[in-house]
Amino acid sequence: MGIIVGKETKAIVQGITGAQGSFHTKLMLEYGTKVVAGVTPGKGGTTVHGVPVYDTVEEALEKHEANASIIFVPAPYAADAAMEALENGIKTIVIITEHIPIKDSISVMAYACQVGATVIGPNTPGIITPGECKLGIMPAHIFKPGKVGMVSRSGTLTYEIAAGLTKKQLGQSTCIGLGGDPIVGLNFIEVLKLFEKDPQTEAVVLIGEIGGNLEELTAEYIVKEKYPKPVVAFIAGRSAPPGKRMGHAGAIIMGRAGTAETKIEAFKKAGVEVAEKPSDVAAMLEKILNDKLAR
Amino acid sequence: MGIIVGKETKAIVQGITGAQGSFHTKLMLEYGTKVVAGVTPGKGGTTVHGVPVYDTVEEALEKHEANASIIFVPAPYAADAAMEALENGIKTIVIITEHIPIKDSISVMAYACQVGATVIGPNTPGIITPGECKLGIMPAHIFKPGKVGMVSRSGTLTYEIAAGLTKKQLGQSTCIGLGGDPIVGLNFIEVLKLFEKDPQTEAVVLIGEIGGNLEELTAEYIVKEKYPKPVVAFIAGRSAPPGKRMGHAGAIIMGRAGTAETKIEAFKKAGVEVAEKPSDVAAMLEKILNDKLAR
Amino acid sequence: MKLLEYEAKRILAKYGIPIPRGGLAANIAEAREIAQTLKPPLVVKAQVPVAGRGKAGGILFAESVDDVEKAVNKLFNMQIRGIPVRSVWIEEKVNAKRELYFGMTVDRLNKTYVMIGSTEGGMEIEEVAEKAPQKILKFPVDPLYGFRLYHARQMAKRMGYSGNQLSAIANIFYNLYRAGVDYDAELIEMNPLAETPEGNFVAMDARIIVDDNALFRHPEFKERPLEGEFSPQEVEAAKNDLAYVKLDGDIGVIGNGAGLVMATLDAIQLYGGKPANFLDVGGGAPSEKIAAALRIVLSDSNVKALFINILGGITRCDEVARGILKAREKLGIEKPMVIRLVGTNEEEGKRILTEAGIQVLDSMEEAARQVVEVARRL
Amino acid sequence: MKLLEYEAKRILAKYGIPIPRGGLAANIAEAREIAQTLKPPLVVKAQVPVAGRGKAGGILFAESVDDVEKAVNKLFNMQIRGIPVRSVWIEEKVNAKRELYFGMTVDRLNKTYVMIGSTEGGMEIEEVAEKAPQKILKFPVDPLYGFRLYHARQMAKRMGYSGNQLSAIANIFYNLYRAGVDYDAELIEMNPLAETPEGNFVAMDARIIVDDNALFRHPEFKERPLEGEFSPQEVEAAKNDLAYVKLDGDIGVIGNGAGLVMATLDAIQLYGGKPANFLDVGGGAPSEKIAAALRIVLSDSNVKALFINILGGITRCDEVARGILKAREKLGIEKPMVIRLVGTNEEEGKRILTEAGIQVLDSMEEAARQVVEVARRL
Repeated sequence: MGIIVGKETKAIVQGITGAQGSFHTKLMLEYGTKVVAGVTPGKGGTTVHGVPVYDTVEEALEKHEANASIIFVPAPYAADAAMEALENGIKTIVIITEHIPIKDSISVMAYACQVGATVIGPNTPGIITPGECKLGIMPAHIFKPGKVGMVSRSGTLTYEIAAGLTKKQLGQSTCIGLGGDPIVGLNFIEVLKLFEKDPQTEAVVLIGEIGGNLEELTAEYIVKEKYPKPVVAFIAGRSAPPGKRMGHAGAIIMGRAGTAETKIEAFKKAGVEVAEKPSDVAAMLEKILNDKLAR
Repeated sequence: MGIIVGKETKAIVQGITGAQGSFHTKLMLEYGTKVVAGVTPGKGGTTVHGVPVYDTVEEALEKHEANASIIFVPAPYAADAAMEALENGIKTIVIITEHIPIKDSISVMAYACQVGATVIGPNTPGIITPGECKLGIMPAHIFKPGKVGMVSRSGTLTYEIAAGLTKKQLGQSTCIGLGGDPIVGLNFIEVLKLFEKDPQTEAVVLIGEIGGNLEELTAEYIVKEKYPKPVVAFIAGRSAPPGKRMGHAGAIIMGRAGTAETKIEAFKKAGVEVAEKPSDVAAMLEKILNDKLAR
Repeated sequence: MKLLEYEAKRILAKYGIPIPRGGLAANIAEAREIAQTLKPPLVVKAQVPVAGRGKAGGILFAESVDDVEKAVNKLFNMQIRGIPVRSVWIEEKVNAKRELYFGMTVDRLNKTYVMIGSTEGGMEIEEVAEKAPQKILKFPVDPLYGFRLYHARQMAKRMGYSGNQLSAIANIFYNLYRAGVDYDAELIEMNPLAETPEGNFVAMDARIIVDDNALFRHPEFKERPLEGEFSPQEVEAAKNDLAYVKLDGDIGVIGNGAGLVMATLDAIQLYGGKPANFLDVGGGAPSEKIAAALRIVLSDSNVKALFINILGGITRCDEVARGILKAREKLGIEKPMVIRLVGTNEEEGKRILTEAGIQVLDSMEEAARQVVEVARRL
Repeated sequence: MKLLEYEAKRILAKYGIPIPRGGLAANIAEAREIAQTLKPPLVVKAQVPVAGRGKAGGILFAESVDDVEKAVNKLFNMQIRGIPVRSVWIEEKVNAKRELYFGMTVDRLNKTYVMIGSTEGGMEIEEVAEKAPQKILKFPVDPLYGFRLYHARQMAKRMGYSGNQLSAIANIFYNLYRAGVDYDAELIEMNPLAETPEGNFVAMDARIIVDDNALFRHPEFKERPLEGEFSPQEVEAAKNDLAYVKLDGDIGVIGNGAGLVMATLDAIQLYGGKPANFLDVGGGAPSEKIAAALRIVLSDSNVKALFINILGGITRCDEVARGILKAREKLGIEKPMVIRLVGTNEEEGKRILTEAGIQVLDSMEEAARQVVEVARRL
């Protein structure tokens, strides 16, 4: 089980012949992900780690059945690659590429919405349902199957916290990196809805950061919908000075909303436990799940 | 009865304060068309022939109920006016304006298709359901209620033939000018489908012209669907020399397809009677309807 | 508006599409100068806005600068379909292993643009389209998201290209689309698009027709001279926003609406007459426009008689009547006129003309019969 | 990339938005020359890419050319938020009856652009947004069909305009959107947009931030000097495609991923330390980039100790390890380093560093604690 990807996922890799695409195709295959084909324009007819490569998505899908795509295409062409996958009927798209222009991402999300597809990213480590399917670039060994759902705006910070969970034998149902860009496909609220319906998921870890107000809106959602599963949050950027730009637009502080303080405050008000440092998450979760068991 | 417009039509006029918009608003009101409001940016608060004018469609619809719009806005702004009407939920749009760039019309038609609206035109005389509603610029006195549906790519030629019908006491259910541009909303086939379902319509007059291949495709449709109502066609441009441009892009002859000969041949093959001159249409139709009565 | 080959090629080059090295010359001196900078063999091409230029002898080959001079001399003394050659484009001859076709035009049925490709391009493309339509690849463009690079690759793939050629030709297709949309093209095409023995692609010939209705967005074409491309009457008509086409008969025709004017020509021909022109005054013409229409039609000396056929919708009959009187007064028209006038403000229009002693008919076919009769008697 | 006021204003003017008459001066002579062509009263504005320039004294008024000279002298001897003034924009003072706000930015929730307007613009717009949000009009843009003139009119209408003013201000809104989209703006705004006593509109101040990720589409900004806007370290970081922000502590920080680096800073602060910088090497950094990161962080003389926190996903630990060794060798680094390295190719990375005698930790928090301890002891 888990959400979005699992044993039934059959993926194509767009940009498979590039250094990152090829490297992570190997790792995904090793993990057991069903990678059925690759696409790189002009490289049709070759293979990468045994995976046949095609010039177009259309052609790949004529020869293979697939229901997901992971994109490693360079930023100027990545949005186009996503559109190609969407137009050809692929309903789950993971965009690893970073530095995609905002304008391009806006088009991709509008198209995805129109055709009813799920986009994860861009600028994301991807998604993993441990033991079933990894559609991403996360180091697999830090994850193990279990009952904690994870959703995060930050890549490496997710690994940090996932590693902590795994060390305490708290496995994960599915871990999703939403992506660090201002415009991304899936958001916290949509993922919370999916985790709610997933029987395997018993608790959720939510990793936010400064910038934007999606964490605040998520807190509102949790209150309003009386979200039934326990949520533990961590927010990065407590020490960030206001107005300074931290790495990408996703971290611009906009007015008073968007600071770590407003986000932490909003979650606490919503009854969500907020961890002070990454390693606290596992401990807090352990307690919550034990208490739940005791009840 | 009739199709698309009738007693229930409540229209706004976009571009109502211009010379054409104002003149034809008067004529439409005199005909009995329910014109509930006008829109001209910057002229909000005035009135034209007693019709209140607003700056935006949004505002007009806050104050009045309307389900149709007729557009007299100058060409560079006309597509935008159509989008405004569509976005505000109006489902029947008649675009009188001519000389709208093809690129703009393409956008309008895509949007209309997405929201499920009917666009008549651009570059059309509009639509009239005699005795009920005139949403257009046609001289009203040449039409009278009856059982002949008319659909045409040409404006004035429609009046010519309608006048001939009326003189012979053959009234019309609804007359539609599709518009003379390469890109128009409604096409022959869509109108034939509507006439098929309209109990008032007993026969159809179809007026085509050289250029494009919509007449040929319509003939195919008539054959394939065994179109149940009698159709009489007239095609303008028999005497046109090949390759010459006759007034607008709609009349460029493209290869062998698109000449008067190919269109006439296609219709004859489909069992459609084709008139040699405009005045023949009424005579042919009279005979068909009398034969039908006799049977 | 039909652009000339060199204009179309310069636009293509601006969008990164390879074109042969070349230059434009309006006289011998310029031609020699350009030829000196190029590597023979060369091609000298008459710049006229008509199709079938090659078959009409408008394209010549040259091995040297002197050859170029001879070719240019020949072309400058030539008319192609009645159009004098005023400039030539001189370019390096492309060695084509294969001649492809690629273009974009308007897809009426799907209400969008359509991309068209074929591996059997060249002068016979129309024949291919008719006899072997399966060799023509048509790709309608999504009106919301446009023609994207991957669509271009899909087409290239279906046309049999792969490897480095796939990306090269897909980029050309994609850039042609971009140029077409940016320039509001009704038609933009490369025919032939050459594939060289080395496997590269070069646009050997190019054609662009800009949507006349979108010219307001392209002020760069505003001052483009129409002379040479059109007859004096056509130029005058364009200036007055009238649609005029010269034909070879003797009955001048003025009407409102392309369909009605075409049906008017058909009727004249049906009764054995020969129309001298097509002239559509369009919708809602004011009296000045009617007067201009009369002036243009009468400036053709072949015209023996005039047929004015107006069925008023957005056009008002009273305006038309005033325009006729204005023109008659100013031009001192003596040639016989047959006038048919019905529709919006019909009574007022008829009153104006009748008071001025001009007879007005109600039936277009009766009027057509009369004008044919009048012209025959002259 | 933050554009300067004069750059933003010139873009606005190109899109037909009225701006005050003015010119750019880099020295007194230029300033006098420009001032002579303008009608006083004038405004002299320091061109620095920071907000709050007015409150910091960067905007001066002048009634004469001599006044302008004085103002320019003053500004050229001034630093605004640590940035020296290198050029000034001199313009005619606008008499504003009312100060509006209008801008466009990115709407994360709706995944599109959003247009923002307010009739209470000016320096206090942020306060208005917080205290009276109902006075701020937000209009999300349809991602497929864009922000159209009629949307601009709807906004203008809601902001209380009608008649001739409606069209005038709607055109400004619409053109601002067009400029924003064409220039890939993350933010484009006019604040204030002045309404004059005559009822006209003029953009008194303008700001544009271009999406850094879209700069490849805007080669005109490629050669734009970054000096003056950023510290030397920030300039160097930008050149190496690294995200660097200078802070005021003494522990140099390098990590991969903005979130992880932020959490690293948070952890250092939690244990009582003070980070000297934020430096994110991004995903998949090769060893050269790691070496560049070390060079940049160490060029800040405040740095006492270094904390490298890498959790490899797309980034490979072996590449990081090689980069560290490369930089150590080249720079002769002597300052203490605490390294935490786990994830993709972790074993290989650890082996490389261990063999070179560098200790590697597994826990980020343990590492943070150690580096704070180390820095405190120095």
